[in-house]
Amino acid sequence: MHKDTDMAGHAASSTHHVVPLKIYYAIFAILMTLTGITVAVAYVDLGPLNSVVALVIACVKALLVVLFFMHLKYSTRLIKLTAIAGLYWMIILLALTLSDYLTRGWGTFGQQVAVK
Amino acid sequence: MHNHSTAHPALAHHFDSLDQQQEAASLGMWVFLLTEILFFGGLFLVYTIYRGWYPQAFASASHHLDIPLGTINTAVLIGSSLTMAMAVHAAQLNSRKGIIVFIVLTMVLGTVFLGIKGLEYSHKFHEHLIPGLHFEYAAAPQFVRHAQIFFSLYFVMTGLHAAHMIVGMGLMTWMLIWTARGVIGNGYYSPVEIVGLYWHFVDIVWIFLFPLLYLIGRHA
Amino acid sequence: MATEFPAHHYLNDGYGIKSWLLTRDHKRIALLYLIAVTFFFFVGGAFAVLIRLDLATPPGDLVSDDTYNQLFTMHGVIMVFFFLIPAIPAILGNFLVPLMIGAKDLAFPKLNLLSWYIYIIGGLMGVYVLLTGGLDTGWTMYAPFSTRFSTTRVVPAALAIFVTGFSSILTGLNFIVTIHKMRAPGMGWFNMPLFLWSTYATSLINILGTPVIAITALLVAVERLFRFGFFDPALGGDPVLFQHLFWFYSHPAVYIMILPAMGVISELVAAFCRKPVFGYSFVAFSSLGIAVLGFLVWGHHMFVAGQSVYASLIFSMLSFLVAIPSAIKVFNWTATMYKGSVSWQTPMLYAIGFIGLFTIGGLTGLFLASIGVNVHVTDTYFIIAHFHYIMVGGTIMGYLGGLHYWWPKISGRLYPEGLSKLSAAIIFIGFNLTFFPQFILGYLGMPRRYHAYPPEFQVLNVLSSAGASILGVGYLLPMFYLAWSLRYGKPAGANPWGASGLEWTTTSPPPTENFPVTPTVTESPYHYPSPVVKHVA
Amino acid sequence: MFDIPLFPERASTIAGEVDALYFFLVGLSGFFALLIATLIVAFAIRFRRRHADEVGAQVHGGLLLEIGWTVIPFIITMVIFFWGAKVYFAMANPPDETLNIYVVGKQWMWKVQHVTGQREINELHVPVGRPVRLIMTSEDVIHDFSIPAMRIKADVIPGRFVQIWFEPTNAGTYQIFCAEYCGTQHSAMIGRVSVMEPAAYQAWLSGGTAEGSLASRGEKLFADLACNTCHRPDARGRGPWLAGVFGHSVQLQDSSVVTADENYLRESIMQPAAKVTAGFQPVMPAFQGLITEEQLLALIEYVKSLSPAEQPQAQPAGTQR
Repeated sequence: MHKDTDMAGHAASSTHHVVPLKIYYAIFAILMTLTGITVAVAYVDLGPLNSVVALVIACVKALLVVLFFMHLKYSTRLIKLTAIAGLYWMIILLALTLSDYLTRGWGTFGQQVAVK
Repeated sequence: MHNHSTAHPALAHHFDSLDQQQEAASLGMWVFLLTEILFFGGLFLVYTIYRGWYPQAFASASHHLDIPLGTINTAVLIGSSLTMAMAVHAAQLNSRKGIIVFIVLTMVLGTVFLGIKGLEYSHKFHEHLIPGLHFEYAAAPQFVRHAQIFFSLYFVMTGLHAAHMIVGMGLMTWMLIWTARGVIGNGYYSPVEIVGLYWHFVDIVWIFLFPLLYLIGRHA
Repeated sequence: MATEFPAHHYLNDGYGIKSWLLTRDHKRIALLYLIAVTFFFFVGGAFAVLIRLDLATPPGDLVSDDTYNQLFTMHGVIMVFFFLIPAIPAILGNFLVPLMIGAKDLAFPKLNLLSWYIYIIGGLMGVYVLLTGGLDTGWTMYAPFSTRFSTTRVVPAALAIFVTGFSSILTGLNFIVTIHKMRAPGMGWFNMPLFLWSTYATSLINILGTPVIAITALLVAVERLFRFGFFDPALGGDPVLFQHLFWFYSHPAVYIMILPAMGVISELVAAFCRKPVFGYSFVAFSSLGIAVLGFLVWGHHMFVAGQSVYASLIFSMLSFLVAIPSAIKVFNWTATMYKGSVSWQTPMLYAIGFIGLFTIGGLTGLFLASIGVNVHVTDTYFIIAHFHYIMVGGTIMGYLGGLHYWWPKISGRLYPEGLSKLSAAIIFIGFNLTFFPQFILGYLGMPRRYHAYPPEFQVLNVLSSAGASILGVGYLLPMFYLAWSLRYGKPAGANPWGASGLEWTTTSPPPTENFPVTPTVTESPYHYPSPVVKHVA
Repeated sequence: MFDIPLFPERASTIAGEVDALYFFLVGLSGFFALLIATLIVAFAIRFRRRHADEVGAQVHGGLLLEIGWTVIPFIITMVIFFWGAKVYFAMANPPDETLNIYVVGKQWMWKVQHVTGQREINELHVPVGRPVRLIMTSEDVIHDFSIPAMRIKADVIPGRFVQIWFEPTNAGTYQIFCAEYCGTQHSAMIGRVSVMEPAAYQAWLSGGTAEGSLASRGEKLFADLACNTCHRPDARGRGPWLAGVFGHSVQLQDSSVVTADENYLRESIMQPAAKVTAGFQPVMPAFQGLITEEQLLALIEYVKSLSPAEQPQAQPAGTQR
């Protein structure tokens, strides 16, 4: 008895989708493997890439949890949009604050003292 | 699936159908998680800034965290996410027994995680690594000040994470009671589903905390 | 001819104290908020009066400097967190969102009641702070003053803000889910009253911004209690980081305060011109635009705070962009009046006052977005004047306008028209007299939060103080005549204004379930002549 | 009594530029505020409701108008943005040659330290016509050094230096305010700038001080604190020799490069481990909490005074050795 123009429709509603247990087991196995990899890779010297690799692996793991354990893959557009909004605002918070921190060292305009 | 003309016992008076009610609950939890993302987002921002300012102190301080314990905890928490997903699965299939078994399993794993976390905290206490309180950092005295920032973040981030887990386990206890009483079942399972969403979110927070806190500069 | 009071309505559906304190009816919860928020409004207002009295003389003879610092701090904390942020959403929003979309209640009625209790707990913590030593950090609580130097009750105050934040988060969450999931048949997004668009946009800010202030307040409390280093430079922290986190919420919070008022004004202008709002979709999307852009501009509070000059430039440019959706709204309201049937009833007077004062507030925002001028006027009375034009000239005008407009719906009775017009006029005059001189003081350089000031600023300060006392009278009047009307006002009937909108199709006051049968919507919310009951008087 | 100031004095080169933009904004705001006010009042009268059942014209909108009042404000705001940015550019960029003066804020006073050795409290003497650069820090909380007549202002932050500059154009005295709330006596943290004609300023300078220049005080401190046992010109020093460091780039242990400005020198004294010069060990003790802000200023000024070609010697007036 309600209308929601921004929903894909009830057929895709998360409340009805039953994910086969096999998929859960597979995701669990991948998550454990990635945990192992992230620990192992920490001991390899990749220079500044260490942090990048650790974060990429963490993002992949988080994505797997969100898509499968949290059923986002099977959810409505509205819920997908909600999840993306969280990511987007988090990026705003980080990016605009970093726009201050990353440029503080630049000094004032053209004030950078001549190098050498 | 549901017959709209005979009201389901779990249907609240202001909803037209159980579908509408369950969708509202699920959307409500996602919106709440949106809030949680920004809540932890503030902490991750503070972390990012100071790690950028004091990379060596952070790497040095990170060496005082216990990787085996952290790794075990990561595995335990991911395992609890699996059992939580299976509890929701059981709920979808209207298996009360399944709900109870898997929620209890999830709570056991959650308790193991908190136990290990408590063990780590007590190690830090004995190693004088609590900032602001007899903090000692003889290994690399030049980092004593900035290592305290690391440990401040460590305790606040993991502490708030643990607090979320305790809340989650409280909610699960509630789910057990509701399931035992028969409130949940017969096609009504959105409380279990949204508690599951919350628990998985808490798991995701840890997935980021683990590498950011435990695994800095380990190759050095 | 005489309008009958309905036999059954939400107000007489149970009389005991329990029927109120345990109610899940959104309309009763709205009234619970009305009582609590009004209490805090007058507490905050009393502080404002004391501040202005003290500033009537250059040395500030009324109170000591410590007391003065506590007065402006508590004025700010109470007005921002306990009045402006909850006022329109929690009172009018709670009352109207289900009525306007044709629902029986909000999606989560128990959560709604919980929000009110959280608000009350936060408020009691605020009162506790007041009674046990106060707070002198300014509502901004800048570190390291708040985390180390202040000798007042910073930790309970920070926790009060932390707790109260969850009240607005949960209210916002409730509105978002309700608007998505509970609309009556036929009520598409573009059949929604504009008040709902602005409430939706406000709720977005609430759920996205409030958690950041919550964690920031928590970090302040932790740093102060345990000497954990986050913001204090003595511990290796950066006080500017606190400001980033603080303003990430607190700038959008300005839009939490003004957006609902803008929604109210859209309703008032339409109802009292009996005309659809000009450019409906532009007004609707400008609300969302403000909510989204509002998150990108917080750095304009920090142009002199030691932020990088490059970041300042970025924030300055983004700040100008927010001016555009605000301008769109003002122009569309004005255009709505063209060829309308403009009534001069009290709510419309507030709407006209709002448009004028908000225009000034918005235009002076351009001064602040522009870095070259901002450096000179920031931290002066120019800022004070600017944001009071938005908060008082905007939000409170919108709030009072909305309260008068929906009062017949809320109470079922009419308020005295003559007295209400008089108080609207007093408020308008008192407001301008209070705050316009402060623009001049600000450009002269008088810093904000000064207990004592150089004698050459006295004349302008006296004008401002005189205005404040007029404004105070203007705010007291409605409280009395609205209370009076509860008993003695004429029964209003379902639709005393001849307005359109679902809320006017049900009785005044509405029944507990809002509508006898779930309405089906077939028309835009601003269809005139109103398809519903005609004006009866 | 009727001598009410409505506009601030204008005493620096930048003040005119700020005021020009301000007047433009006042004009613009006046125009739009009057436009809106006139329209709403005129519509309210012209289209007032004449009988109870009257309704307005059912007009829904006009795309051209909407585009118009979206695009025109956008253009106007971008003009203001670029104008404001231009003024700010001038404000943030001190000229190459400036008279440098150190300012330390503390609850609730301004301590001014001239390079030539003079110290003042809540007073600042500067000459007309010479760009002045204030290098400022705070001992406790955040303060804000504001001179309305010069149209400049900056938060003074503990733990680092911030700078502002201005070039006074008129002799006279002007208000200094603390513009960032800093506690009990915030409103008492005020002072005066005395802008003096160059001759008068020279006379004031020669009033002199017994302690010698700031750099010479720094040199003495450099020896007292035994800095010179490690920071020495010969190869036996465990720390880098500091002559000519200031204003140049320094290579760090992690092979990044920083510019040795005042903030870098401050950090390297207070928290030496934060940025260690390549080729040296992090053996220097942290002086955080051991020296005052004023001693720190003296040390920095001494390091700045060391020019690369010369042997250690305090620059302008190295009298005490």
